Amino acid sequence: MEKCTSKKKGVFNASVLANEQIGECFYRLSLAIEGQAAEAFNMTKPGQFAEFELSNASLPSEEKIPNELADKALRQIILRRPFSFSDIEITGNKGKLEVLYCVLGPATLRMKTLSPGDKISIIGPLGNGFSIEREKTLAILVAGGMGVPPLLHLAKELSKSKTKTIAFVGAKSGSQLPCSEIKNVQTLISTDDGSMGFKGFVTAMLKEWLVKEKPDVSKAIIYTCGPEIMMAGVAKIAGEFGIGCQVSLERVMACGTGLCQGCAVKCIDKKTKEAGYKLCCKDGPVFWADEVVF
Amino acid sequence: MEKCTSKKKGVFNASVLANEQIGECFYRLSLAIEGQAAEAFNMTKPGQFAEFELSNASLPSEEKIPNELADKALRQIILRRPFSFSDIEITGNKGKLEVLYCVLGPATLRMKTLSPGDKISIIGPLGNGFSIEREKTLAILVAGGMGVPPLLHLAKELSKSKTKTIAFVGAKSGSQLPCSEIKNVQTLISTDDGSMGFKGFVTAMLKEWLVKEKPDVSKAIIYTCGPEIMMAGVAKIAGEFGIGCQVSLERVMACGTGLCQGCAVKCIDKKTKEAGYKLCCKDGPVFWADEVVF
Amino acid sequence: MNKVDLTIDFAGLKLKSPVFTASGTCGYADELDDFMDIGRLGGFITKSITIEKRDGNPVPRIVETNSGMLNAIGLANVGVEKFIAEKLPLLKNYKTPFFVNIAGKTIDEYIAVAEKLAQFEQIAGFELNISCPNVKKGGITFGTDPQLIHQITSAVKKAGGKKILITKLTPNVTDISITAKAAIEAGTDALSMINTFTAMVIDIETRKPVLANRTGGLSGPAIKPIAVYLVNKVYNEVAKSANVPILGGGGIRSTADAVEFLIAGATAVSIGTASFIYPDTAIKIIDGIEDYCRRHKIERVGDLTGSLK
Amino acid sequence: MNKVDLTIDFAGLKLKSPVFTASGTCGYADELDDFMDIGRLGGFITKSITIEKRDGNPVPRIVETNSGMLNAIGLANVGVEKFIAEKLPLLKNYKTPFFVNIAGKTIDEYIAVAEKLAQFEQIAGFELNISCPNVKKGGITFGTDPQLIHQITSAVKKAGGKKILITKLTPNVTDISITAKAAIEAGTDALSMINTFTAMVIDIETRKPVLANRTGGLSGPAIKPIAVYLVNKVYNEVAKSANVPILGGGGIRSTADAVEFLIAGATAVSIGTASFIYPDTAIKIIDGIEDYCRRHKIERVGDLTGSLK
Ligand SMILES: Cc1cc2nc3c(=O)[nH]c(=O)nc-3n(C[C@H](O)[C@H](O)[C@H](O)COP(=O)(O)OP(=O)(O)OC[C@H]3O[C@@H](n4cnc5c(N)ncnc54)[C@H](O)[C@@H]3O)c2cc1C
Ligand SMILES: Cc1cc2nc3c(=O)[nH]c(=O)nc-3n(C[C@H](O)[C@H](O)[C@H](O)COP(=O)(O)OP(=O)(O)OC[C@H]3O[C@@H](n4cnc5c(N)ncnc54)[C@H](O)[C@@H]3O)c2cc1C
Ligand SMILES: Cc1cc2nc3c(=O)[nH]c(=O)nc-3n(C[C@H](O)[C@H](O)[C@H](O)COP(=O)(O)O)c2cc1C
Ligand SMILES: Cc1cc2nc3c(=O)[nH]c(=O)nc-3n(C[C@H](O)[C@H](O)[C@H](O)COP(=O)(O)O)c2cc1C
Ligand code: FES
Ligand code: FES
Repeated sequence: MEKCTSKKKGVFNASVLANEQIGECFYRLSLAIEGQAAEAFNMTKPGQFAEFELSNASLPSEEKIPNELADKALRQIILRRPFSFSDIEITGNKGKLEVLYCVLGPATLRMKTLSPGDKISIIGPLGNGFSIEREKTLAILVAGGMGVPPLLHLAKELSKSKTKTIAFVGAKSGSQLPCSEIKNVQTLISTDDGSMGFKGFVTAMLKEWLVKEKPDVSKAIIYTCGPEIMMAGVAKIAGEFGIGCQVSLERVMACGTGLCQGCAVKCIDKKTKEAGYKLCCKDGPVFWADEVVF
Repeated sequence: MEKCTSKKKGVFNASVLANEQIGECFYRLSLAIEGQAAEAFNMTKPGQFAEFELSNASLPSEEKIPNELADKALRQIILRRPFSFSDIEITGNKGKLEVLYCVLGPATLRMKTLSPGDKISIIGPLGNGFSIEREKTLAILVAGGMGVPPLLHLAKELSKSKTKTIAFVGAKSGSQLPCSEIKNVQTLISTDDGSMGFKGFVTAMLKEWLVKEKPDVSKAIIYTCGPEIMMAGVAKIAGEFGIGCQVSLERVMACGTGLCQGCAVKCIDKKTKEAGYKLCCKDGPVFWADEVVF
Repeated sequence: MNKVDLTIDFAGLKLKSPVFTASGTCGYADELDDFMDIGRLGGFITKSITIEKRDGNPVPRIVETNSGMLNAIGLANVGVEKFIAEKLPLLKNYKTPFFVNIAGKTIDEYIAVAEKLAQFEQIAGFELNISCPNVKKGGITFGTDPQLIHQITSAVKKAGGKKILITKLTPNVTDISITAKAAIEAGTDALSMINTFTAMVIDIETRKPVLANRTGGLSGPAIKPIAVYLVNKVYNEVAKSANVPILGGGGIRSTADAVEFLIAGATAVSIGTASFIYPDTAIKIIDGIEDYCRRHKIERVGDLTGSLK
Repeated sequence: MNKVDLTIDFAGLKLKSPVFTASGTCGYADELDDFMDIGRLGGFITKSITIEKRDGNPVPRIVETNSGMLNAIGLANVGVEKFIAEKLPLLKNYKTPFFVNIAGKTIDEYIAVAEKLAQFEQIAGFELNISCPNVKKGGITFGTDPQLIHQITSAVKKAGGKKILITKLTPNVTDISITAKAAIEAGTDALSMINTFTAMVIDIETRKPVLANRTGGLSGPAIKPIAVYLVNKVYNEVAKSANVPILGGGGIRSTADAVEFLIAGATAVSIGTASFIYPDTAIKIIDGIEDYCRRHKIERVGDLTGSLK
């Protein structure tokens, strides 16, 4: 995969422009950066990420914490949290970063209380993003639930090229999606409960489409992000159809910067055929599906 | 000392009405309480206190944390913090609590970021406050720096009785005081640097005044709150002149509710003359000066 | 599922719930009573009682640390005679099994306290504090030496007559299963684990330890993952096969924390430092455990004990 | 006061500053290099190197706890041969004394690694990891047994030729002064303390340990007060009189934390978990220590060591 790590990663301050709920599950955080930070994030590829320091933000007040997160909210966090971006816009020495996030635990509960003007520390850009393969004419995006955000960013980048893009987006139900379609992209939605679009898994919808539409697989590429089990399914389908596939994996990360070796991903060395660990934060989070041992 | 512990102490929510800096050192936090909380705090005596849960509030952003507190700010706090009140107003089932505080460490840094509408948990009212001795006709308040707040509350209570009140207030410099006079009370200020009022320690000013004014000591009483060394000085003067004296002590408190035994105050048992420990949170924070071993 | 059975069998005692308050963190019951119905507790453990009255250490006795605190109270207590005269009668007002935590400088002192208290019906049992790091003699030394543990445990068991004996272990040892085994072989009815870790905070401006006692015991959420590990280790290596229940604790603040200890192998849990922050923590956790069991279709809370997969 | 002398004498080595990065928390230097000038460090300690390549444990290898984290990386490393071939040449680019942390399953494995590395000039010395709680054999067992410590320390010291040997102690022992003494008597040049505490986090929904390895090592601010106490204890009881420097660490995030360790008796400090949060922590602390010394009119940072009143 083409190396797309920026050399200029660093520890930067970002200030909150907006933070609002969109849909049932997602929140959108917009951050302003400037100077060196803007420079560093200028060439960020979709799928790259940053590590957010959220431990100093306040918790929502008791009644605003969902019951199932009440005990988790008590944990005093010290580690940063990784987030990819749904959009990045840099103009000159100023920039805007956009994160779509779900509230799952102590860090994201704190993220929720950030308000305009607040400052947070981020480290980035980190990792290797999706590599846009110029020779492919059809990009198939497959997103599941929390995996949507980086694919929005990717869709935007793809829209600048001539690649035709189609997006398959799955969720438990329609209300859990951050958007009902991806801008400028033909979007097919599937929901587990059938409340929107195709009823069933996004992988089933993808397979059905491939069988029916018979795209030229040599010219197609799949980009996917979502729950690991879904991506494993997508990878399998990609293998069956002989389509190249990039997966954006998630691991619990202590550092995000290659220091701790916590974020191991079992991979097969394509040359030696031996299995071994790569690091999600440094070698990924985007991998070629056929090197990953799911 | 007359028992003035409220029976109805409890864990209550309070919501922030206002939080603003006053002078160089002090901030004023106003809290609204209602229902059971208002009932519980209705009979609160000046000098009683509450334990504030501040661990969930956010830290100020980096550039707003004074250099000397930067390392302290990193500590992840779990314990509550004790604060007395500068004023309490209860009307019906609603009430307003006012705290004057100085920013010294991780908890008060977090206190500073509270903004209107935020909710915090408080436990109170706790301890025994100043006991207003009805037969005394002259109340002498002696406050040092951070000890001013509860004496403001006391002054207000005293103003409801016929007791004549005079206040001696000391600080390092004039700008470090939360107010230049106590409402409706003759206020004499001393500053270490002479930037306001008497130049020197408040104890020196007190002694000078007692020598000069020769009040009827049998009808006078001293109430004091401030650094322990200052209060030890006040207690000594009170002893020399034969004036009854109540001191409001401070101890590091883990609980504030008599559970941990952390807040020991060495006292002489007036009957047995034996020294032993009392608890600042439960038996105090206000003690008769002549029982305390400074 | 309608009702969850929250009662537990604790060394032959049938207790209302699997939640205790920890020694030294809940006064003599009246302080906590203002905030909750202590009658719902599985057990209430008193502050350590010694043969003579102890004033305790000078202040500061407390210092906060990251997600924890050190204490060096120094076993401040009224002494066993005054305890019997003044505190014991009050305990009658509560429908809670009381466990008196015993400490001492010599084995004889332990025995003397146990003997004096053995006759009182209000007392359900004893917790043997051989692990307090804040007194100069005894305490920590007893708790790290398997032979001494054996000696003191069997002596106090005998002195206590029919009372349940819970031996409280210190984590400051290389292999806690060895000390646990010593207590079990000496006839303890239950194990309590863990007491605090010896620790120190230095004031860098004065270059002195913050605590007057120089060192103190670290408690609170900071130590929880170590405590869970140790409970699981002792459960697997000795307690389960010996059928000796574990009272687990160290850093519990929430229902989730308590359930971790139960799954790891504890039959009941103790709430210490958390009561300083929310005095009604123990009760909230009893309710929380009930909810958890219901949600997971666990009929008896005892079924959770040692259910780690 | 104009200039603070930040250099230290560390077992005969003159080091630029009293701040090291801790093993396993700073990759192989290049990752950290993006964030700071690692040339200013007193020393850089590599991840543990073993004779054979090790893949490490399955994921999750990491779980956060209150003010801390558990790790069970499982000594993932490229193996000594590949380390020599691929990583060692890179170290030449840095003007930092490198210490290679050595681990193994048998004493012979330790010796083999030390022998292979002894010849390389780029290496200032070794850190002997006899205390990693995340491998099944060796590791923790070595570190708790004074006799084994003696054996392995003297063997590696010999195998390492003239290289400085730092022995890294585990806190999971009853009396760390005894293990410290064993290492000193066996000829170690310095002590490193402390490694992590064995601990466990349980997922109460699945009732399984969160870590694939079940247990992990607790690091971070949560353990700091215990580490400070242990450093002070070893300094007073053995290291000071033996004139053996201590590399102190465990939970250091700020200058104040680092200064606590120096006052307690450490000659230098190591920064581990904190680098995950701010990768440039070590450098900020070097600057901070300089400020602290200037403010307190301390001319040589070495004067702070063991200055606890
Ligand atoms: C490279 C990368 C990019 C990411 N980008 C995004 C993003 O754009 N938007 C976003 O919302 N999140 C993203 N995440 C996930 C995000 O980092 C976590 O949601 C966050 O760390 C949760 O922190 P917390 O303290 O709130 O919850 P934690 O307590 O850390 O986690 C809460 C619970 O959720 C589980 N959990 C954690 N992450 C996930 C997950 N992804 N899916 C399901 N369960 C999970 C944990 O195992 C735990 O049980 C990304 C993660 C990685 C590695
Ligand atoms: C009964 C009682 C009533 C109180 N009322 C008030 C009040 O009305 N207003 C107010 O501002 N504070 C009051 N305090 C003090 C207040 O509790 C502390 O300032 C607070 O706990 C500091 O918390 P922190 O985390 O910000 O700082 P910490 O880190 O806990 O303390 C910071 C530093 O300040 C020192 N310190 C703590 N308290 C004091 C103090 N009082 N004077 C000087 N140094 C101190 C500590 O030793 C430490 O070095 C009261 C304390 C008690 C016991
Ligand atoms: C302030 C304080 C006082 C304590 N006193 C005693 C005591 O007298 N006897 C005893 O056996 N344990 C004592 N302990 C230890 C607790 O009972 C408990 O074992 C320990 O704090 C760990 O639990 P926690 O983290 O929930 O507090 C004390 C703990 C604290 C914090
Ligand atoms: C992710 C991680 C990996 C570690 N790997 C090693 C290792 O390979 N060898 C070793 O001796 N110590 C290892 N340690 C222990 C650290 O070097 C250090 O002793 C410990 O984390 C305590 O310091 P801290 O609290 O500053 O992190 C590791 C610690 C962490 C957090
Ligand atoms: S998260 Fe630390 S190496 Fe990847
Ligand atoms: S602060 Fe706990 S007893 Fe007073």
